[in-house]
Amino acid sequence: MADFVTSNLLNPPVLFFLLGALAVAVHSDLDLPAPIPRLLSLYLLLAIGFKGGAALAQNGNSQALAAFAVAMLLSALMPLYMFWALRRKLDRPNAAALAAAYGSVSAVTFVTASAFLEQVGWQQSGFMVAGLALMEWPAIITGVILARWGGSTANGTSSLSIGALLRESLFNGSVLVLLGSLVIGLLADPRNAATLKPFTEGIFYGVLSLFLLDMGLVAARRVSLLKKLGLALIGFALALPLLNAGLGLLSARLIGLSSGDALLFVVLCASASYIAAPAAMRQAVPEADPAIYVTLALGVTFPLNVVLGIPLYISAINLFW
Amino acid sequence: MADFVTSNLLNPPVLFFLLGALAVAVHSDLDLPAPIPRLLSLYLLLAIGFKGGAALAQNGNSQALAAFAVAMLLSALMPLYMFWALRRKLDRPNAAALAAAYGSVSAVTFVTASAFLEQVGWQQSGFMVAGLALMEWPAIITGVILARWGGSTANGTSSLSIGALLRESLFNGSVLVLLGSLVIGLLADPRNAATLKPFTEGIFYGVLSLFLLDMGLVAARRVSLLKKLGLALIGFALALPLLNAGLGLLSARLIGLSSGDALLFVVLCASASYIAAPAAMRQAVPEADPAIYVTLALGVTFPLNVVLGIPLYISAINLFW
Amino acid sequence: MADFVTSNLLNPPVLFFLLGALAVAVHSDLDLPAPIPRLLSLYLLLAIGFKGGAALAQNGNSQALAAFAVAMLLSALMPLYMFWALRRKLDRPNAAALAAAYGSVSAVTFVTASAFLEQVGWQQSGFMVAGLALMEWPAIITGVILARWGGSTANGTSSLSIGALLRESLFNGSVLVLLGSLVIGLLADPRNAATLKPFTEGIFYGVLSLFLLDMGLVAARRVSLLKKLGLALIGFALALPLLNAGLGLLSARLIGLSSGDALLFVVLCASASYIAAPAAMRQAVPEADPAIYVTLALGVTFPLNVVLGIPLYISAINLFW
Amino acid sequence: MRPIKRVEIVADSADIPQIIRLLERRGVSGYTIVRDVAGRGERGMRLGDDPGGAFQNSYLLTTCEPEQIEALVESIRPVLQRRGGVCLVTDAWWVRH
Amino acid sequence: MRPIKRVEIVADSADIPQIIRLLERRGVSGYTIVRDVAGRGERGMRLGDDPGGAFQNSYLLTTCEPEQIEALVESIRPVLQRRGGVCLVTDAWWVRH
Amino acid sequence: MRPIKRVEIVADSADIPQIIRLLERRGVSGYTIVRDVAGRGERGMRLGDDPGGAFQNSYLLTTCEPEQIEALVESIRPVLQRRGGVCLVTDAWWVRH
Ligand SMILES: Nc1ncnc2c1ncn2[C@@H]1O[C@H](COP(=O)(O)O)[C@@H](O)[C@H]1O
Ligand SMILES: Nc1ncnc2c1ncn2[C@@H]1O[C@H](COP(=O)(O)O)[C@@H](O)[C@H]1O
Ligand SMILES: Nc1ncnc2c1ncn2[C@@H]1O[C@H](COP(=O)(O)O)[C@@H](O)[C@H]1O
Ligand code: NA
Ligand code: NA
Ligand code: NA
Repeated sequence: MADFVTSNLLNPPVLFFLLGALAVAVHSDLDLPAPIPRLLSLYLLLAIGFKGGAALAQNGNSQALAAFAVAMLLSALMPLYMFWALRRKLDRPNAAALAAAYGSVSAVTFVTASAFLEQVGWQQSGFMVAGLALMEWPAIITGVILARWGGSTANGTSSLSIGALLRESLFNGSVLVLLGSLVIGLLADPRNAATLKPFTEGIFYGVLSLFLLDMGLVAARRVSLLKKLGLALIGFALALPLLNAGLGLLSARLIGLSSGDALLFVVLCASASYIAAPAAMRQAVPEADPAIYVTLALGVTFPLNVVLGIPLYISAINLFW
Repeated sequence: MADFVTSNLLNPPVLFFLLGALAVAVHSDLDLPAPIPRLLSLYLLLAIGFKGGAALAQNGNSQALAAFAVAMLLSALMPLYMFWALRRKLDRPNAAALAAAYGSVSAVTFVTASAFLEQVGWQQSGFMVAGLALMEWPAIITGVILARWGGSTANGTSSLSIGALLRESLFNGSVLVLLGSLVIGLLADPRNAATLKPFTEGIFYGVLSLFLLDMGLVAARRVSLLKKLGLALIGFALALPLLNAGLGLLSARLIGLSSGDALLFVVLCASASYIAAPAAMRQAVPEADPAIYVTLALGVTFPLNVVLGIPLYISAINLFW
Repeated sequence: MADFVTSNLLNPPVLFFLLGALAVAVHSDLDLPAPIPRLLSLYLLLAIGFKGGAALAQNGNSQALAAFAVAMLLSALMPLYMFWALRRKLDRPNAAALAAAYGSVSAVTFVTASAFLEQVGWQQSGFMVAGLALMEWPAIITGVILARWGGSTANGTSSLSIGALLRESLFNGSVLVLLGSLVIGLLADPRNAATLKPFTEGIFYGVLSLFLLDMGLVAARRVSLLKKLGLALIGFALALPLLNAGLGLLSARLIGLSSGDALLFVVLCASASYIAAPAAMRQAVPEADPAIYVTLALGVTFPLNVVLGIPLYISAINLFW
Repeated sequence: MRPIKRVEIVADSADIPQIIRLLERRGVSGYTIVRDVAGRGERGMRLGDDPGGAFQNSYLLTTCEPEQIEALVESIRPVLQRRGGVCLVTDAWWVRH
Repeated sequence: MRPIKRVEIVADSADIPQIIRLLERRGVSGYTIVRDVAGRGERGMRLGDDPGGAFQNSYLLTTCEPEQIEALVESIRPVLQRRGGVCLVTDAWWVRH
Repeated sequence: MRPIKRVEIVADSADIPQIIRLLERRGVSGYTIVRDVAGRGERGMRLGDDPGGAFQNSYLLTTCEPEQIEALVESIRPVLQRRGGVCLVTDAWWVRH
């Protein structure tokens, strides 16, 4: 375990994340002004989508379908118990939105885990990128149902139909680039895919490092907001990922995933969405406050997973596989 | 032909173009905010300019001069018949501006064709990049002459002299980067040129893909404007490229270009400018409406060439060479 | 010497710098809108920091400590004689700010010199990046002391304590990224450092070229401002770098640096800061006019060093080593 | 120059399309948008720095005839009340036409 | 604080240099420009999204003495009429000096 | 709609934090910032193009109660005098609340 923690902490992308956080702590004026972070995140989505598609094209994996089914199921169901737990502290819309964010997934956490896998030399089969795309939205649907169930939300915006909502979450820019790149990676013949390699693979860790530098800034800027949210919610934001990771671990073992794929699966379960889910929630559950669900996902759960979660989950897999 | 269409359609950059168009069709919020597209297009111009210059330095080609002369002649003369045809539907300034745009060239179409050449394994000799730079502006001069010829354009701005106009089109930012990079590629000694390769060649297809994703968004957003322009103009925007391509094909055969260079030559003739020509026209022919010439070049001719034109032209070359 | 001038002038990054200057001279509309330059400079800082750290990790050099000590000493002391000279023409705050800028260093000049070293095939040992980081701030401290010494600056802002100032200059965004990346490069194990290579090394010269294109624009735009500053100040901006370079040359010889490291050391002494020092001066010496110190550093000294200085210094080293 | 009402709105970027729809329904045919502005209001700091754009404002400037201002303001007020954002109205003169 | 006329102009980015020249000829010595703003007007949507910048607006803010406003407005009116764009004038107070 | 004072400030981006601190001390709780605007004033052209950001302006828009405007203006005037920048005050109406 300690070994994994150390090698994760010495992974350049993670170090750049910490550098970003440090910059906020020492009140540096360091900033990656808009739209630089957007460019970096578009690049990352395109690159992992394309790589995943190309990998999927080469080795169609028999476990893939099982993994996909379980992934979607978990994404759809995990919000239920989180909602139940969160209702102790939050009203219905906020509990539902937070449950949706934590049921959904974070692409950057996934990517950081995948970079870590390569570093420690574990194999991954590539189809988990599709899992990432598939786990993005079931939680959102569940979250919206929970928000409205029994609720008489009177105002206009939230009368979004499930169809419109599905579209909203599937066609969110980030999801579309990820899914589209996956399909393009699948369709492209291997020779073409190779011409993209210096872009999608060569500079990947560098761009990831730069993006995590920005994420460090963003996450650390949220820390001052955390105080207002109170200890109970911060506790939730620390506990829920671990609980979800446990569920993911169990499922990955049952499906029989390889240890590399298992880590990615567990990280998907443990991570919380701060892009797709919030975008959908702002439209579908406008009564919920983004200052709660985005702040917790970005300011607590993301750092937790990137810094400590990944080595923790890999240690657990090392133990049980 | 069908083969070429398929392999072009499975070319990642083209697929990303379609993904961008799809995003607009499904009302996704996908967007590459300014100035990201500017960065990508500057990169592309720098990279093709530099590569072209380096290629030119290595193999000074005897056909190059003939090709350059014909290219400039075509660019200068093609607006004449297009103007004549367009005058049936448009007033003098608009017909002239549109003729200028279609006589001039599109660097991104050129680059996409060049990427396609590599994919199907055809050779190109590199000097066509200089042709690209040279075909950019004769059409602009012709267009302005057509706009004013017999015209008593009374207002101040359009009294731009031909000298000023030449400067305006040669020193347009995009043209300058292209030409400048070409010269730099020519001057740099091969060992230095090699240190730039991972930048100018390695990540090239990736950046092109990202840029075409944006072009897909941009082109598709123009579709709703097309309705206002009417079927006749859309017909022009579909027919003129094909006519110009035919003329280019004939010239390329007469000069004796290799089949790879021929494709690039044809694509230059078929493509329409949406950067250099509009920039000059806005100054020199302000009476013309950019909503006509930019919309047709971006919304009709660019997609036509990128998706169908390139495989069509390559099939024709395959037949006649 | 003439040889070195030619090969420096045929170095693509330098040619792109001249292209940028040309664009301003011919009134082109070429522009790299914000925040593109910021992205490029962050990349450069990250890349040289990381490379330097990785090099430092591999060959801990015995001369490094001596070089560091002398570098910091020079940075702290050079402002003294410059201040004395500048006081003939400028009031206390402006002379102090200018002396601080010229005592501090320019990372991009350093990087261009380092690119030139690779081109002519001279070795460098990597620890000079740390020297770059270390020379950034002593001059700033000295500059502020000079500005206040005997001065009764009455207004509030300039009552910044030395501690606050040290923080201000050490935690300036650019310095932090450089230092942070250096440490990360030191900490990362070599296998991880290798995964970043295509990013930090592969595309490095390309990004540097693009950035120098922008610097050419920026520097040339300053030329019209130079007239207002007068010939005496322009003379200072040409003479001081050469004087400082001489001092650097002497020190490098005494420390016994290799010829490659010596060039970098000399370039550090000769270059003037237009990022870290101005950022600190605006806070600590608000009475000084950035139109003087930034304009001279960017519009005179930077081009001087990049175009003529580097080959001049390398010739001198060639002679004396 | 003729008198006109100048209306400026700062709101969540995601709400701008809806506000524009409401404005256009009231006959507004011209407006200007500054994207990605930062700010602080009742909903706290909005730096536009989160990767999903959940805290990003846009600034919208438009005009209307003095007699239409009441109706226009009433049409967008519900959105502002529900979603946040501010709206200022100023007297101005319109040049040209 | 003293009364002043506040002038704001939205026009094609390519026309801004000419407008500035006209303003400077009228003695205007200070202005602020917000680049790359989006908008809609008589010439339709201008998203600033075409790669050549043919549909890109800029926003310009400046001030002038009340007695000069007529002359200033007349000097730029021809550009606006020929090339499009809008201009609003507001009464304001100038702080400092 | 109720009458309010609309305050806009253009200043060096590096001075904005201090100005905000002063405004907040006066009770201002809402404002909007447009980053990286270009301009010209007494300190010459400020294109925001130098790599260190030494010539970069930001635009700040805020509001205050009519009776507080004098105090607010006096509180930021020293900064503007020392560091440059401009401040305009306009009468406006506040929608919502
Ligand atoms: N008094 C004000 N003056 C200018 N802008 C404001 C003001 N109050 C709020 N805003 C802007 O409106 C946005 C949304 O406000 P709110 O909904 O109150 O959080 C803020 O983020 C600010 O950008
Ligand atoms: N009523 C208005 N209020 C604010 N901005 C406007 C208005 N009308 C036009 N504009 C801006 O001015 C630009 C040019 O207008 P036009 O020349 O009418 O197409 C538009 O793209 C808008 O950004
Ligand atoms: N009259 C004005 N109208 C609008 N903006 C101005 C005016 N004067 C100055 N500015 C802006 O304020 C900034 C700082 O002004 P100054 O301190 O006078 O150099 C300038 O760069 C402009 O962006
Ligand atoms: Na999850
Ligand atoms: Na053409
Ligand atoms: Na120096």
